[in-house]
Amino acid sequence: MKTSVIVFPGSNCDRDVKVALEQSTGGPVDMVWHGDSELPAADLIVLPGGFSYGDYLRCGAMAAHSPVMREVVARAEDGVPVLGICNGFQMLVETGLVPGALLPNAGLKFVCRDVHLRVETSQSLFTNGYESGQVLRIPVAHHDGQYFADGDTLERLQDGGQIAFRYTAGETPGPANPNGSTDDIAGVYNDRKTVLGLMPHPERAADPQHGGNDGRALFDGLVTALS
Amino acid sequence: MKARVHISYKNGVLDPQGRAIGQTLGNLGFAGVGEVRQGKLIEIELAETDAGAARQAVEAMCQRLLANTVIENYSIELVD
Amino acid sequence: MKARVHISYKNGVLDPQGRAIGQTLGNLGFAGVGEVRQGKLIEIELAETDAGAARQAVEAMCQRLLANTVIENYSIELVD
Amino acid sequence: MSSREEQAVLRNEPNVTAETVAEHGLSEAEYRIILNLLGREPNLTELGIFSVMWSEHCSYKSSKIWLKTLPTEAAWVICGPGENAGVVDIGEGLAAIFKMESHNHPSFIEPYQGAATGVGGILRDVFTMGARPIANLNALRFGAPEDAKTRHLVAGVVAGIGGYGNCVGVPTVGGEVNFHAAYNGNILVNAMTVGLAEADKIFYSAAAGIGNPVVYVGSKTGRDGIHGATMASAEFDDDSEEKRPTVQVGDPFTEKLLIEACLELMATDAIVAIQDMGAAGLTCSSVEMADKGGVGIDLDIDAVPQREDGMTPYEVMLSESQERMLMVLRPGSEGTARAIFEKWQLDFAIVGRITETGRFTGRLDGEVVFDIPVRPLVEESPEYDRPWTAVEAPAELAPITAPMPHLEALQTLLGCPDLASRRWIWEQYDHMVMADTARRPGGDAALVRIHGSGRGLAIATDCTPRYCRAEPRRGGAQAVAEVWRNLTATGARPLAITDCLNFGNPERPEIMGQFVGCIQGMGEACAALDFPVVSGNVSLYNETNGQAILPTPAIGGIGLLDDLRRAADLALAAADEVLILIGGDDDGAGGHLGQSLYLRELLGREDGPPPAVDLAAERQNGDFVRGLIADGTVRTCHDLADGGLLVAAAEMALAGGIGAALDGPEGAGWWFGEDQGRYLLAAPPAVGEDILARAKAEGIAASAIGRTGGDALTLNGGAPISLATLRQAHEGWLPAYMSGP
Ligand SMILES: Nc1ncnc2c1ncn2[C@@H]1O[C@H](COP(=O)(O)OP(=O)(O)O)[C@@H](O)[C@H]1O
Ligand SMILES: [Mg+2]
Repeated sequence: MKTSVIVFPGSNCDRDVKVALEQSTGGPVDMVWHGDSELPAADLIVLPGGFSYGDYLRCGAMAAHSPVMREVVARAEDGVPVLGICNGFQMLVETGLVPGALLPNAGLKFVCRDVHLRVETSQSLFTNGYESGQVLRIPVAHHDGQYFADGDTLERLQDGGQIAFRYTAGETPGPANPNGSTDDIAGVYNDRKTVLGLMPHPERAADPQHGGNDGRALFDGLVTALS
Repeated sequence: MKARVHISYKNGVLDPQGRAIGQTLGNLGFAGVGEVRQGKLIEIELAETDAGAARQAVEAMCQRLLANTVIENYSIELVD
Repeated sequence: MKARVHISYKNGVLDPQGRAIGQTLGNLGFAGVGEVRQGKLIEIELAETDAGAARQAVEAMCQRLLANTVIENYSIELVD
Repeated sequence: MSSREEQAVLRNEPNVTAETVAEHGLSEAEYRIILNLLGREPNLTELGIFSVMWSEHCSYKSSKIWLKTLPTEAAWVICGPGENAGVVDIGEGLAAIFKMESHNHPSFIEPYQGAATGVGGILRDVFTMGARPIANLNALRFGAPEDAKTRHLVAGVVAGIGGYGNCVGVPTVGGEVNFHAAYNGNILVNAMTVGLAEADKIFYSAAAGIGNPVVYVGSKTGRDGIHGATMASAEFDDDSEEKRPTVQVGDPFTEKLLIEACLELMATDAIVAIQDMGAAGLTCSSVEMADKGGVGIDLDIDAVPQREDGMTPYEVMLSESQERMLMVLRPGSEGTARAIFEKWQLDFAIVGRITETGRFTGRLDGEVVFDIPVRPLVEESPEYDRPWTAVEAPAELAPITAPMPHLEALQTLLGCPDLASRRWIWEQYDHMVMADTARRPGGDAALVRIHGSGRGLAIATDCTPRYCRAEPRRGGAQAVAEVWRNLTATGARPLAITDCLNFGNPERPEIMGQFVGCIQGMGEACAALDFPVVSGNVSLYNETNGQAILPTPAIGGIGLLDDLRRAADLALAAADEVLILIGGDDDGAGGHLGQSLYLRELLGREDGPPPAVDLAAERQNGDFVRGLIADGTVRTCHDLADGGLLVAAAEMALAGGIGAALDGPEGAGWWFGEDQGRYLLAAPPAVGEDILARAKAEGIAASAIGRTGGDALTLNGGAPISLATLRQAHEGWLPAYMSGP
């Protein structure tokens, strides 16, 4: 299975997700510099976390409009699976590959801690390693993760089964929903469920030494589905 | 020529920064403070000297980069 | 009465936001873009109806909370 | 220099008068040395260069003679003090590079940007040497919570540290926070960075190679931070508002690019020498590189990338704009270097050459605008043996009466500003980015995995300023010992420390006495524990209107864990284990309460002598505990510090969600005394027996003091206090405080 991780200036979870992908795929992972004109053939494209371009205008905005993203969007439209984590999710909403927007956290502070996530459905490329309704413990680390969508969009997401993960109560301190997201939404799919954007970091819970391993099945599940 | 672009949240989008500022102003003892909204003001120096062309270019910048029209409105003002 | 407060970095203070936006506009192919500066625009609804008193109150808000005069300038505009 | 050039130097700028000399913080005696070594009057730029180079911040003029007394060597030390950061060998071909630095004054004036640029500065010190930064820590001291400014300062500093570190993508994994009225007008923000490099690929700052290009990379130079170095060396007074524009804005995005670009260039063989531009910017970096290499540097000021029009040489040379580096390249490698920096959209300019003149010269439009011999500029900088008076030893503490039952006192202590949970802080820091954080904040030391291996670094910062004020020598020793103990409590082998010595005005003999005492104590502890100082920083003049801070020698230490799976944790792991106290009390009187938090928080007193520091016992107890962890006997361990035994037991219980029943004497000293060199372990009963027997055989004080289980704490079978109540007190204070008006 061939995977590509796009590296933007200011990406900082690119290596982390590479390690998690290598662990699950066993294969090499192409690290693609945003300025490269060629995007290699890939079964999966990953947009990693970080602060692309410093996130100085709006999170993910400048990366979303960079030349390489035109190619990523074209591949996504052809059905190539795309996973956007944290800053990658912000890029996905900025390009419109998934609906909605991400606003500053309701608490107006950066939040880094474990949260609990309910897997809304196991019926996707990304979640076939989980049971529907399973609750995962995975870290978040962001300043702008408040998912926003208007009423019609929410209804469409709900009806189309496009909500991938919701924040849910668990034993960690602090509110279940760490950022005030509408309907506790932590991750959403595009309408074909080939693109997933999520705020939590599965790559930071992919190895027992991380203090939690619940993210690993996401990467393993992708391998099952794609190879 | 210089353009000033004002970007603000659309009605219906919560503006937690604005709300927090309003609350703090209240805590500080300022009375009669109603709604507070925080937006961005981006000032751009342009080589372009024709107002029509400048506005068109800035309009394109807003659409492509400066604003996210899912949640934000923008308005453009040209100076000089 | 409504006040619009524009807060921007003082001249000479680095504005990394503005710099990054300018660079990206260039990368996107917009030509003739000079310096870009990003500031904040805060809009405040006030119960006060007297312009003089309103300006004085907003001036105090800027000094105490809205602007950090170490690195920022502010300007106040009253609307209505 | 030809006479024509000399004319140019003299014509260049406004005349230097007695006032300009004074404004530059130079004494008359210092100015006479300048006249002597130049053989003429300096122009304004030259005066500026001398003033920053001879400021306390850059020249260490008051502290140098004392710093020299600190132990700096061990078999594993690759590079001690004097370079940008200290370097220690950690085996398998790797080195750990680390340092701590202060950003106190700027953070008081502009907490967000002051703290943010503090983080940026210390990161540069570490990656300059070729290391990828892998962890940040911060040691913070704020004024009393009641002080009108404190909340705003806490909020701003924490947001600034997070804002910078999170964006750069280096995890902020630990630190410490104290509150005390002595910091009301002068907070301390000390930031530490640890990085990893290949042990045979360390980059140093000594310039070499006559004719080699001197290259400037990073951000452009603006008018920001001019006089920053002199500000950091001047006492505050009420018109410090006037000095405001000297605060810089940090640009963590550019710093991230700079890290990646520098590391990419370092993988080639292009770099001869490299130095970040920190305090005193281009001046200090050029002069230090030239001096270390015994060469001269000639700068072309016009070539320096500038953000603003019309900057004078004075401004260019003294600017403290952030995110800039200076390097000397091997001839012919300019193209490779330029391509890398351009790829990362960073400025790159050849701004000078290495010369054989031994002089530091600068040209504008081809005209010489300053010309100073390098050696004397560095070596004839003043060095003071300032008078000092020893701090008078405090009177012994008379016996005290407990004002309330011990478990109630525990509840109060766990929720007091100095002991309350710091979760509100560390949740604003990305403490997991890089995916090698093996232990989240909240333990005795942070554990960071050495990427791609099963080994880890343990990292901690500590200092107990109230001890340092009462008896500086003990306080200095205690700070080093506590770091060593915190590292040991995870099972790590302590390697070396960095320090950040924050004190008041050294021109006052009593302050100098605090400084000398702390250094002496630190030195003794470093020697006894084989725990050398490899880097550090001094911040003096931390006073406002003559009110000095508590003497605060913050210590940051690192240790090595060979197998992270064996690391001990403070959280109680199971019920029905025995709790074993390792280490005895101070004087056999049942626990040392002098200068304790118990005394301060429950009785409102800050008196008595601090606990004794028995370095032999410290080492023996620590080595014993580390052995138990290394051989797999012990998995649960916590060191005793602020608040003593009962606070430590409660922290272990809260972390594990398991209660305990404790037994011991009635006196408050036993439960809350802060005697040093102690640990609390938990183990299954049979293992406990074994531990006690081994301790006895080695002559180490050890006793079983309780048993784990339930969801409450009890003392001597009395009424319990639930973990939920304790947790509420512990977790509640900081968020409640910060949400106040
Ligand atoms: N400013 C801070 N930033 C991040 N973590 C912090 C900070 N202050 C304290 N902590 C963390 O809180 C925990 C308790 O700190 P402290 O009471 O100083 O520990 P100890 O008594 O073991 O030295 C540690 O894990 C420490 O790293
Ligand atoms: Mg400890």
